[in-house]
Amino acid sequence: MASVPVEYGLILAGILFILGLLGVLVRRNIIFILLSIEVMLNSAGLAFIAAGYRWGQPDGQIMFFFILAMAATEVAVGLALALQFYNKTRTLDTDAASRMRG
Amino acid sequence: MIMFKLLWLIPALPFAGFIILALTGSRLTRTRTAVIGAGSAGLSMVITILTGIRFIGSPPPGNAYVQVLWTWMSVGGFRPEIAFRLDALSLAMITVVTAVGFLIHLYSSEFMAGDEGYSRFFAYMNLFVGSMLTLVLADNLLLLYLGWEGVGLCSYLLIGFWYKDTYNGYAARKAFVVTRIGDTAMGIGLFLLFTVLGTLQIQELMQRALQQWGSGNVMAGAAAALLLGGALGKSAQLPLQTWLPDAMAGPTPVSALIHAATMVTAGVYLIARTHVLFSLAPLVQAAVAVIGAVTLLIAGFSALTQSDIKRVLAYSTISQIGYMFLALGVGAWSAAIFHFMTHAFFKALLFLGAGVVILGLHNEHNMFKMGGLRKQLPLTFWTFLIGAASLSALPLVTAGYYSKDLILYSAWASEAGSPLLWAAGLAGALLTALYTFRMVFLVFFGEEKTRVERKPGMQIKIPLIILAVLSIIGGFVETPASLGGLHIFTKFMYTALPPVVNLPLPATGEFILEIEAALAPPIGIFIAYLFFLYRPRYTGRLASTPSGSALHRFWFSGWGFDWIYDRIIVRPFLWFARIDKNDFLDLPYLGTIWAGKGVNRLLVHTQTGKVRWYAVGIVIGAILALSAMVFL
Amino acid sequence: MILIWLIIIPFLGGIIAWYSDRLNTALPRWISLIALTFDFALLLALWFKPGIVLPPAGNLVQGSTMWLAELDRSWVPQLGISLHLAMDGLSLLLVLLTVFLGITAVASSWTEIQDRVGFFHLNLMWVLAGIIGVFLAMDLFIFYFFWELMLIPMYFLIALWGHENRFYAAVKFFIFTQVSGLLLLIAILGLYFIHARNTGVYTFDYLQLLGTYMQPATEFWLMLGFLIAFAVKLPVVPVHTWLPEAHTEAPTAGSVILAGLLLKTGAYGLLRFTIPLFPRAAFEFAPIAFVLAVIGILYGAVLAFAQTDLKRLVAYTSISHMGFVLLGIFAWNETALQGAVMQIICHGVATGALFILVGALQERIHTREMGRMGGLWATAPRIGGVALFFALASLGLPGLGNFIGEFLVLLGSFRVNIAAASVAAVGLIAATVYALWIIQRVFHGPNTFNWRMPDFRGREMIIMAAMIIVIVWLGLYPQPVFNKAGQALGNLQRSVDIIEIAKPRLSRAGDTRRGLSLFTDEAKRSRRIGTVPGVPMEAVNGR
Amino acid sequence: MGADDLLALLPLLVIAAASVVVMLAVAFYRKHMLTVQLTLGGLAIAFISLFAVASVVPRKVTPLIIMDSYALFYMGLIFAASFVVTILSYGYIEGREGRQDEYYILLLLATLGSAVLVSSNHFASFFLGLQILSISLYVLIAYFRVSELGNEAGIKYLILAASSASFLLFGMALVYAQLGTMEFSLIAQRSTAADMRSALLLAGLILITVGAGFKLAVAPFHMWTPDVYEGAPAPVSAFIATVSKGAMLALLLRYFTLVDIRTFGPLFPVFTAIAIASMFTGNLLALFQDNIKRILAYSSIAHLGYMLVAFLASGALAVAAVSYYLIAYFVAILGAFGVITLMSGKVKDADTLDEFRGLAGRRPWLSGIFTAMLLSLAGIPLTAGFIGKFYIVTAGVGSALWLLVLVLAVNSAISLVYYLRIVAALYARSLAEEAVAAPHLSLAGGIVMAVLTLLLVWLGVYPSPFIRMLQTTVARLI
Repeated sequence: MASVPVEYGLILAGILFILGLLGVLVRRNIIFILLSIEVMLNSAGLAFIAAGYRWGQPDGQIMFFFILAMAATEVAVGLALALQFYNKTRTLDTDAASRMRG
Repeated sequence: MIMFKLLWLIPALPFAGFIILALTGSRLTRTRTAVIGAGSAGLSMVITILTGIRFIGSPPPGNAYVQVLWTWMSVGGFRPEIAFRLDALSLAMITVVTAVGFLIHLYSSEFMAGDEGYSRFFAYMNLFVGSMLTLVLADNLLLLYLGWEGVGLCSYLLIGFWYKDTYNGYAARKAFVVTRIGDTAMGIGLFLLFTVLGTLQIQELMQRALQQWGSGNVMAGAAAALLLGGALGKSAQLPLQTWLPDAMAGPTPVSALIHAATMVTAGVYLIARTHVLFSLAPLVQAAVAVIGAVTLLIAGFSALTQSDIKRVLAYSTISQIGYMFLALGVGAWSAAIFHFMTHAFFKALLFLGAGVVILGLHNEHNMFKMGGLRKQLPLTFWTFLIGAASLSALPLVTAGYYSKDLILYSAWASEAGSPLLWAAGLAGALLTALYTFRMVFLVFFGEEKTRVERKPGMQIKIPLIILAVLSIIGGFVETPASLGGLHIFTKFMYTALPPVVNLPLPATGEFILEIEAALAPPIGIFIAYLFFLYRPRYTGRLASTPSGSALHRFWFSGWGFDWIYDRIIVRPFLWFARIDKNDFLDLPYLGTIWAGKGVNRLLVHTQTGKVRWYAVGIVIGAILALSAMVFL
Repeated sequence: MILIWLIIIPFLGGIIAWYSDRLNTALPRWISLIALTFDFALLLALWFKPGIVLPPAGNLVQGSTMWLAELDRSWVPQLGISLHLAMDGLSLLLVLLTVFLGITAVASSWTEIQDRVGFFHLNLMWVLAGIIGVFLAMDLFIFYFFWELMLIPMYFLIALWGHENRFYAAVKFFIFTQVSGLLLLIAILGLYFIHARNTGVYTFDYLQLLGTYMQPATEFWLMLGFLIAFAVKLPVVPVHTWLPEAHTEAPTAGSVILAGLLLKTGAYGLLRFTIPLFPRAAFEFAPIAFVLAVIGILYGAVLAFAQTDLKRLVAYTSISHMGFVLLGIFAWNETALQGAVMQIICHGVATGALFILVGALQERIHTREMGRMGGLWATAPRIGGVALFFALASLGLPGLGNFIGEFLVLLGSFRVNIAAASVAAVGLIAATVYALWIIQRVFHGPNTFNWRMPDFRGREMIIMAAMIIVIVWLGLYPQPVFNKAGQALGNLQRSVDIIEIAKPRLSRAGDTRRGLSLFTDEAKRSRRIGTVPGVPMEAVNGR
Repeated sequence: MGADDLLALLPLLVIAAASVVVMLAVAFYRKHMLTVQLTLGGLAIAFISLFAVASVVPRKVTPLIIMDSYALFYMGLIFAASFVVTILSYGYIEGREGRQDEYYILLLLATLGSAVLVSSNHFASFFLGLQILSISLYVLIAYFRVSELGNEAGIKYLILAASSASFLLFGMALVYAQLGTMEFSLIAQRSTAADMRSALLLAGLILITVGAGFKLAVAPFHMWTPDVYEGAPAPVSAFIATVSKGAMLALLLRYFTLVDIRTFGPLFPVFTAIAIASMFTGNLLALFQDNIKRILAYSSIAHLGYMLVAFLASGALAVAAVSYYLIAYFVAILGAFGVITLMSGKVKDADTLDEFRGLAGRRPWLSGIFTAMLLSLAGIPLTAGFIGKFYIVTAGVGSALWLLVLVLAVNSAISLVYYLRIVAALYARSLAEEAVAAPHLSLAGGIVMAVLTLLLVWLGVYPSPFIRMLQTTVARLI
């Protein structure tokens, strides 16, 4: 198997991270924001795997498992809150969630 | 010595009177108030006279007696004492102060009878007498300074005695502030003297000055100049004379006691006391003479144009003190004190007489509304006339003649004298006679214009008579060579003050000078008769010409000094006070507050409540931190 | 132990007063009065304790012989903090002043404060406790502790019982003092670490920190930290602007304590800490201090005259008077120092009295605006007379205590800086202007508004009489005070002399040029000596 | 993994077990009082177990966890704070509609997460602890469905916390990629040896800083704080302000005592900038705020800035200073939120300034306590905050961080404006007497507040024992 340089993996992860981040910044719909966060988390996971691959350790992959689990709980809670939010405001626009300010 | 041991009682008695009156307030009856007020001054006078007799009878060793009461303080080598010194100079002063003071107290007990502030008046008067005596008796300059400020305070309190009138308050403050300018100079003088010579005890100071400083020494000059500053303020000499005419706002007895007889001459006393310093600083001493000469002329001209009888007397006082300064300036210390004494008698007399007139005419001060009063107030007229004659230095019969003649003679003959000074003095003598008799003619001669409502009683008459007598005989203790050559007063003074150093002058020269000095007053009186009694219209016509009226206004306003001071000192001060009322040094702090508020408003705008914006914040932070990595 | 009791008595008194409020509103006043009287008695006992004989010149008095009373307990040994309280003549005088003015403050609020009486007295007593602590602390941490401690109750006094603009004034006061206080803390810590680096001993103890050697630049910055803190309190122009607000808005008792005591803590700090701890830097700074002092004297006086609010006017006079104190302290010779102490005491009493007067007037006619007054003498001659007396004290009339203070300050500083002393003397004229203006505007002139009001009666006359007696006593026979302060001041001067800075200064009176060259020589010499440069061993190991 | 290892893990195990026990109890017998008692019991046992553990420390349990006196100290602090929060929550929740007992499970889990954080020695445990804490908090913030603000706050916190967690993770990945280890001690060793200017390493560290900065709510990662504090139930706000921040700070402190922050090129200036920005932002934002919860949020931003000053000073003195400050801060913030909790009704928290105006007249004791807490936050003598501030400045001056110390001084003064504003409002005359009939004060709540106040004064008047304790525990880290 031809070895892929670690940097490539990291750069890919970086690009994914920035894409996810842009999603968080640009989208207003909560669901999409949650999705974008998933992308960011997974990009971090990818970076871990790339790094683990560089050192030939399983640690990176283990971290990825942690990240997966964490992302799942986060989405679970996040969707519940989004639902509640929708019930109250009849919208999923996060900008509507700005009653507290100043 | 037992008599001397009572020395402290002389100032203490009036102080005690003050304290009693201040504490009891208006609860005492008027009679009791008067008894305490005048009584304490009278008792003080009695002790003074007894002490004086004893002093002349058997002088203490060194011709001086010092009584130390307690050590005021002792700090870093500075060790002033509360101590009184009795010598010829102070004895002469306290005699005049207590005697005139008592007479005026007596006069006031009737004069002020209708006033609601009766006890307050006597309290202040007693405080004044006490302070004045402290000033005169003080053995060191700090205690002298205490008395000095004390009399200034009383002057303030009494000028503004009728406090409900705002103008009186203004006049009082003006007096205090202007004199305090001089006092501050004097204070700095004290710092200088102590710093360089290490003591403020007067005799020791003089000795050390003699030892450490030669004639013309800069330090001596500075010290003398600074003390002179104090004297100028207190004695209303150029350029600090402006307060005295306004000080006439006070009750007339106050003008008589404080602003004629005693306090205003404190400057003369101070210079005489510290004459050693002035001798060491010929330049400053010359300045004293010149200031005296100029002042006596300027004030004389101003007196000529006044319509308020008390202001005439006030300018006259300035002018007469000018004579005393002239005397001091030429080194005729005793002559100055001699003139102080006679001046105290006749000027107090004139003021008291004027007071009777004013009281009789319902507080009328304008001489042009008076006239022909000699029939209605005969005693007042005659005593006033005596006083006027004495002030004009009418030859031979008046005290004023002898003292003024001595000054004029010294101005010519003294080492430090000069014909110019003499000429100024002579011109002043003529002027004095002119304005004095202008006043006499306007008030007591001519047609009767008003009725006198209130005639003086005994308490007023007695002081008038006594002072009239003193105004005549007071001069016979010192006569020129051609008139018997009595030198009782100066000889006595020589135990405390050095004699004047005269250039050798032929006896005929002295005689010629005397003739000239004797001629000036009658000429002045004649001119006054001409212009104000015989042909008053001349004056009116003269005053209505453009230059005449301008000159009249110029003299009337006291040579424009008030105007200048108002422009260069008072107004800038008020202007600054007005614009800076809210303290512009606070602006930077207010600016900080505004900046804080501004930043707060800005930051509050960042808290939009929108989650995406918050995320932007995090990203910006991350970018900044990462770029720091690149750049650092 | 007596020292800690001096602090604890008002502290506890305050708490009890707070509680007693529920039973009866007069009770807090009596409790405060009793507590303070008790303190006063303790102080009198200390006053009559025999004095200390100074050892021959050049020697620093060491250890317990230096103090009238001392307490030294370890507090936070880990950081070198100890509860070190000590009293010498200077502290005694200032604590006496504190308690005296405290009593007058309680008495003067007797009828003025009707609202939350207990809490008022709690704050009042705690301020006093804090101030006493400041005057007694000999450990820099403890000093800072009390320094900050007195602020909060003062804040409450202003913010809760003050006048119209009270919150602004209170916060402004607090912020000024807090910022400067933190600078002080920073400087204290700087000194602490430098001392530790020099000797390996971590301590905040004043006596051990005395004579700490440091680089001139360092010394200057640390001195500045101390100076600014005290300058704000004093206050020195241009950091004075908190004062008019605070004084004007505070209730009478608050103004009395502010003007009479809080400002004095600044002066005390300069005297006790700034100059002895950093003599070289302080003397280098002296010319600037003189300029600031003179500006303060004149500027304060002019602005006092400019005011129309009577209380604000009196407040500005404090700035002017404190200028003399600054001048005296930096002149640093016995005459000037004694003058400064005298000025501190007399200004405290006289200005306190003026504030009580203003408070009494406000209670009667509900205004402080001078434009609304006039001719009050006729209706209240006693108030007028007393006001006149204190106005005269304020303008420095000889025979009254303030004159002694100002005269000695000027006399002493004249030796050091002729120009400064001379210009400062002009302040006396300006003082005349504003003092007489008060009398004119309030008591003289026509009674345009037809005020009718009750004159001073029993309680008020007693307070005033006591204050008048003190001022006259100090004006005519101030020696007892000089004797008390002399020993302490002498010691302070010696602690500076030992660093051999002041010696050439004293021997050549009038020479103001002593300066850089001297310092550098000294520094070189110290370095040669070795281990703890600039510090004689007994000063380090003394205690 | 031997018995000693298990013993060393005892506190964590106890908390974990407690959460399970509470869950089971809630499942079988739902009674509020019992739930609370079990929670408190769990926390108390965990706290006591710290003393048992003290005999086996320091000990590394797996590469993930290190139990040393430092960790124990902070766990103690966290457990004590959670204990207080639990008691406050009881009064707050009691009487509310619906089933509320699950709240305590989440609280225990959040505590567990924090405890893991302070004992973490590895990115994995760091991450796990953080997420246990965060996810529990998402729910806790939005726990009471009657509160509309709660939901909003929960969403905001979730989105931002998850985003910042990804920053953190990405940063960890980069560091790992560079150094090949995720263990702190090894990172410290290798990073001193490895190229310190490596872009990968530094970028990783900075991204980690971003993630941590979010949790600490330092500028410019602070913007969520006021909204979340305001929306969350008062006890939860207290928990976020204290436990969550404290745990993260403890972790940072641990890491940066291993490596000298000054050697990492830009890291020191970055932290300096963060500290200064936090102080100014927090204080200036709070100036004219009328909502007390928001004021406390802003003030907590500033306080973190203060602590960063000492943090940057580094050294034994600095660690002790931060720790002391943290204790003082915990006490004061818990006390302040405690007062808000006690004042709050069942629908809306009492958090506007108007609700507190004139409180001194109605509830003298409560307002006295609140005053003490606020003054402590302002750093006034006789309170813990004074010694804390003094300690911090000492650390700063000791390391010659003049700029930071001066900024601290200025900010300390600015902060007075809003603290005193609240205090003045407390003692002002009431606007109207009818204003809010104050709710009944529960006994437990009262006792807790009294204890906190006493502690506050004790810390302020006689700090010596605490300082000694810090020197024997925390400072051993060095």
